[in-house]
Amino acid sequence: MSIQVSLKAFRYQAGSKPRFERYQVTVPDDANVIDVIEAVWSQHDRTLMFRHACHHASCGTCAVRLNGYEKLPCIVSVKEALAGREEMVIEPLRNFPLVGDLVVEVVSFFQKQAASGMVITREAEPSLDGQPYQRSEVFAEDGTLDDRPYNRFENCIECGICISACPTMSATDKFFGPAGLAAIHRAIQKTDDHRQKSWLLALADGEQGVWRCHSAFECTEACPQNVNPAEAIMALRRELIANKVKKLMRG
Amino acid sequence: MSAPHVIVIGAGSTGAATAHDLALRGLRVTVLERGEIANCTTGRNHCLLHSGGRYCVKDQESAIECIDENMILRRIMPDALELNDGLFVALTEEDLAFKEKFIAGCEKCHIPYREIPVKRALELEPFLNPKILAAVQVPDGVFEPFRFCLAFLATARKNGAVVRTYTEVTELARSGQSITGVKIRDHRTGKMEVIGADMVVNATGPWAEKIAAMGGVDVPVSPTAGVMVTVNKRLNNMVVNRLDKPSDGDIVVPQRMTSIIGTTSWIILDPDQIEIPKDHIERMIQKGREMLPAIQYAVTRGVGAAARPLIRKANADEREVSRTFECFDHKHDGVEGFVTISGGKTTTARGMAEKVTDVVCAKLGHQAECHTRTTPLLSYRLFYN
Amino acid sequence: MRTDSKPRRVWQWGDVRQRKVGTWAYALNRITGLGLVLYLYIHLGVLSMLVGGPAAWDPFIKVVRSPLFYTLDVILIAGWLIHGLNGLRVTLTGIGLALGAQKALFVGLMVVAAIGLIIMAFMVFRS
Amino acid sequence: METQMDNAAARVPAASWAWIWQAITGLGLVVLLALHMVAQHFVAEGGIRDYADVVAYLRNPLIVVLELLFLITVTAHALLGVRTVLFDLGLSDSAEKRVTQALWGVGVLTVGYGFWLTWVITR
Repeated sequence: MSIQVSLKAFRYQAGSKPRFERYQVTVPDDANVIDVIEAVWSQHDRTLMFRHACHHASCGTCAVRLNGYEKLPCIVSVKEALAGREEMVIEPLRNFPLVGDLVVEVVSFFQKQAASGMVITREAEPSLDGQPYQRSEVFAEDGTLDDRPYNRFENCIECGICISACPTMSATDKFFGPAGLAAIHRAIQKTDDHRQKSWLLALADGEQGVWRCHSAFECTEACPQNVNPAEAIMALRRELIANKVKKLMRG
Repeated sequence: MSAPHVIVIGAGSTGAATAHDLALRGLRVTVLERGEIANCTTGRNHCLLHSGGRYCVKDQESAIECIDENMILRRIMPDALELNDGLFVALTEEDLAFKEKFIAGCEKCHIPYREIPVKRALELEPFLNPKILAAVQVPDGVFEPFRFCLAFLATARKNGAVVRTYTEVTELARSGQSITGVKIRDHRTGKMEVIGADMVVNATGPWAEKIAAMGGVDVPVSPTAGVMVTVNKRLNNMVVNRLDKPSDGDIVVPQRMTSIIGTTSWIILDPDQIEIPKDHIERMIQKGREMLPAIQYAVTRGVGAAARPLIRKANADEREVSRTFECFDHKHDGVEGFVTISGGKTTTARGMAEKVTDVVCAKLGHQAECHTRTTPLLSYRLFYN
Repeated sequence: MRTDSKPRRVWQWGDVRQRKVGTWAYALNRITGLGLVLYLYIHLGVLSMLVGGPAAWDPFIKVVRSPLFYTLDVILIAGWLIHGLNGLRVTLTGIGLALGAQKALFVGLMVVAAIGLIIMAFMVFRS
Repeated sequence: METQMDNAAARVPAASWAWIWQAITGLGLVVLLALHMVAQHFVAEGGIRDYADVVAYLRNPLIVVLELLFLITVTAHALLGVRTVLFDLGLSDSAEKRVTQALWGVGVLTVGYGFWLTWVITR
């Protein structure tokens, strides 16, 4: 069954004024919001710029503000988006330079992510179900058997939602931001190298580090992947303060 | 004299890998993509790094391509893969009968395999249907399609390639019987431009026919859609495949915190207009549950469908069509300066790039060898710098 | 490409529309904090009248003892309570305590602030 | 790799002291502000009403110490807060340095003014 959906989308093209445009599109009744955006593109305007790739919350490209709040439209149903309202409102993320329409420039985000050196894959950990991932015997390159733990991609999909939700990021770019600091925290957890660890801690303690966070917790609230960046920031602070106290005690 | 300029249309896996190979061989490269990188066919694929197991019985050419490229990708992008292998599981007596053929196929296509006892398989995969009759392990893997493309493009850019997203090709510029460049619309500014090129590579997957038509030629590519249903729990460590010939809902790919069930297959007319049939979603969940019954307790997180490019062969059912790729030099259609690469899979993107780049270099008289088999790619993050 | 102007970006600190409770806390802390700094310097400035001795100070005190200034006192106390109690939340969570309960903590502390304010206001106007 | 790490670590100064002092002075203020209010209303019986009351109040050396400690703490807390707000505007490195220096100046002047005022009144 198909339904008619009304939406108001933010439009902007370099050299002209930003504006809102209203659309009516037809989508299946079980569609998600990304399907609505795509329908605007295919049914009304092929010049609409929006980001999307995987449609299952893994690529992290499609993040927008839906009815004001940061969401991944690929995992929000039309029904949810229209709960208690006549039309949905779709805007680009905050705190990023605007390229056009719903597309923002995410270069600064990836640079901050790269600062931690955290790679995208993580060693296996207990899954969400509490079932442990078990060690398996897998094939080595030469075809012989090789003992190796399972691995998987990090939970953070680098969608930029936390940056958009963070009030501190609204006025300053000199801050690693929630995802950047969560990545530093993950990188510290992953490494056994003492020097690497203290280097990462110094990074977190630096002028772009954890002390620029003022406890709004919007990142954790908005994160679609339960990364909980705020907790990572506070864990880093606790460790930094504990280290300082220890140093003081030792004189 | 500066190196010849090659335009690559499309920034899916084929376009990205092609840009990398061309740039590595010293050509000047411009990639044009009308939307986001990997926004359709590649982005919404199954994220499966094929071992070739799926094709080793019916489509051995594809199977060999897959296992070769699988082993290469492990070397050149090791940080961007979940390498947990795959299981082919038999649920019925029929499946069990297929096992012999499967193992013979693996041998033939030199795919490493190992039959593991059912008890062991259930230990490795606690959510697997306890009624399975057999399990064979093969080196399947999982990638992240968007970042897969970024890694190729990041490396291409380091080697001088220019990547322009939100830039749509509206026409091919021609002079006599030669394509001399493209006319584009830059959606960022709304401005039209003409970009000249010594060669234009059409790497638009299921849109290959549309772009080829701009050059007045035809390529036999059928857009074929497939549905993926993603559930909100990761129910398997390894890729779980049905030990049978390819069919609907024969695979559950784990990725990050989720499991992705796929897929169906139907031919569509316009890759820009895909309507997902509701019964396909239900069928995915139902078929997935046969292998992993716990799927019934998981919540659907996202449903996606995208068109895949299948090379048309006369009188073949779409499931029977080879998943291999083909490179079309349009000089055979009387048009110079224009090449199409289509078909294939993301797993074989590097191989496709090698083939089309060989063709391009030969046509341009540019002497350079392919080094993409052994050149490690940059981190995908470095695409943004 | 388009970047918001600095004043617009700064305005977003205080723009609590389409934000959750955390930004309310964030904005309140900023506004009360800056208000209290302003008050501190006004207060210190006013105290300079003490240099003029009783002739300067005593008439001023008479002016201050009026309902208008009592109302200003109550606003000041509201600022203290909100800033101080929210500061407690920031400090606790900032060292990793009560992370899961930060929202409840904020709401709870603001209730305490409201009760405290009623009591203090009563005391101010009675004196 | 190692030298790069060393350099980066050397380049980033620990920014934690500002936050830690902000927290310490903040907690200090909870106590001192309460004492400030209590002292003014209860130590000076019936509250400080006129100039004579002020002079009498400040004749107690404990009160003077308390009030000056309060002044130092509140100034530090206030200016650290202003510094944080200004830094969040995204200043350049050199501007951040200038802001810190300027606020140190303001702080010293403020506290100095407090000491001077106390001295004038109690002399």
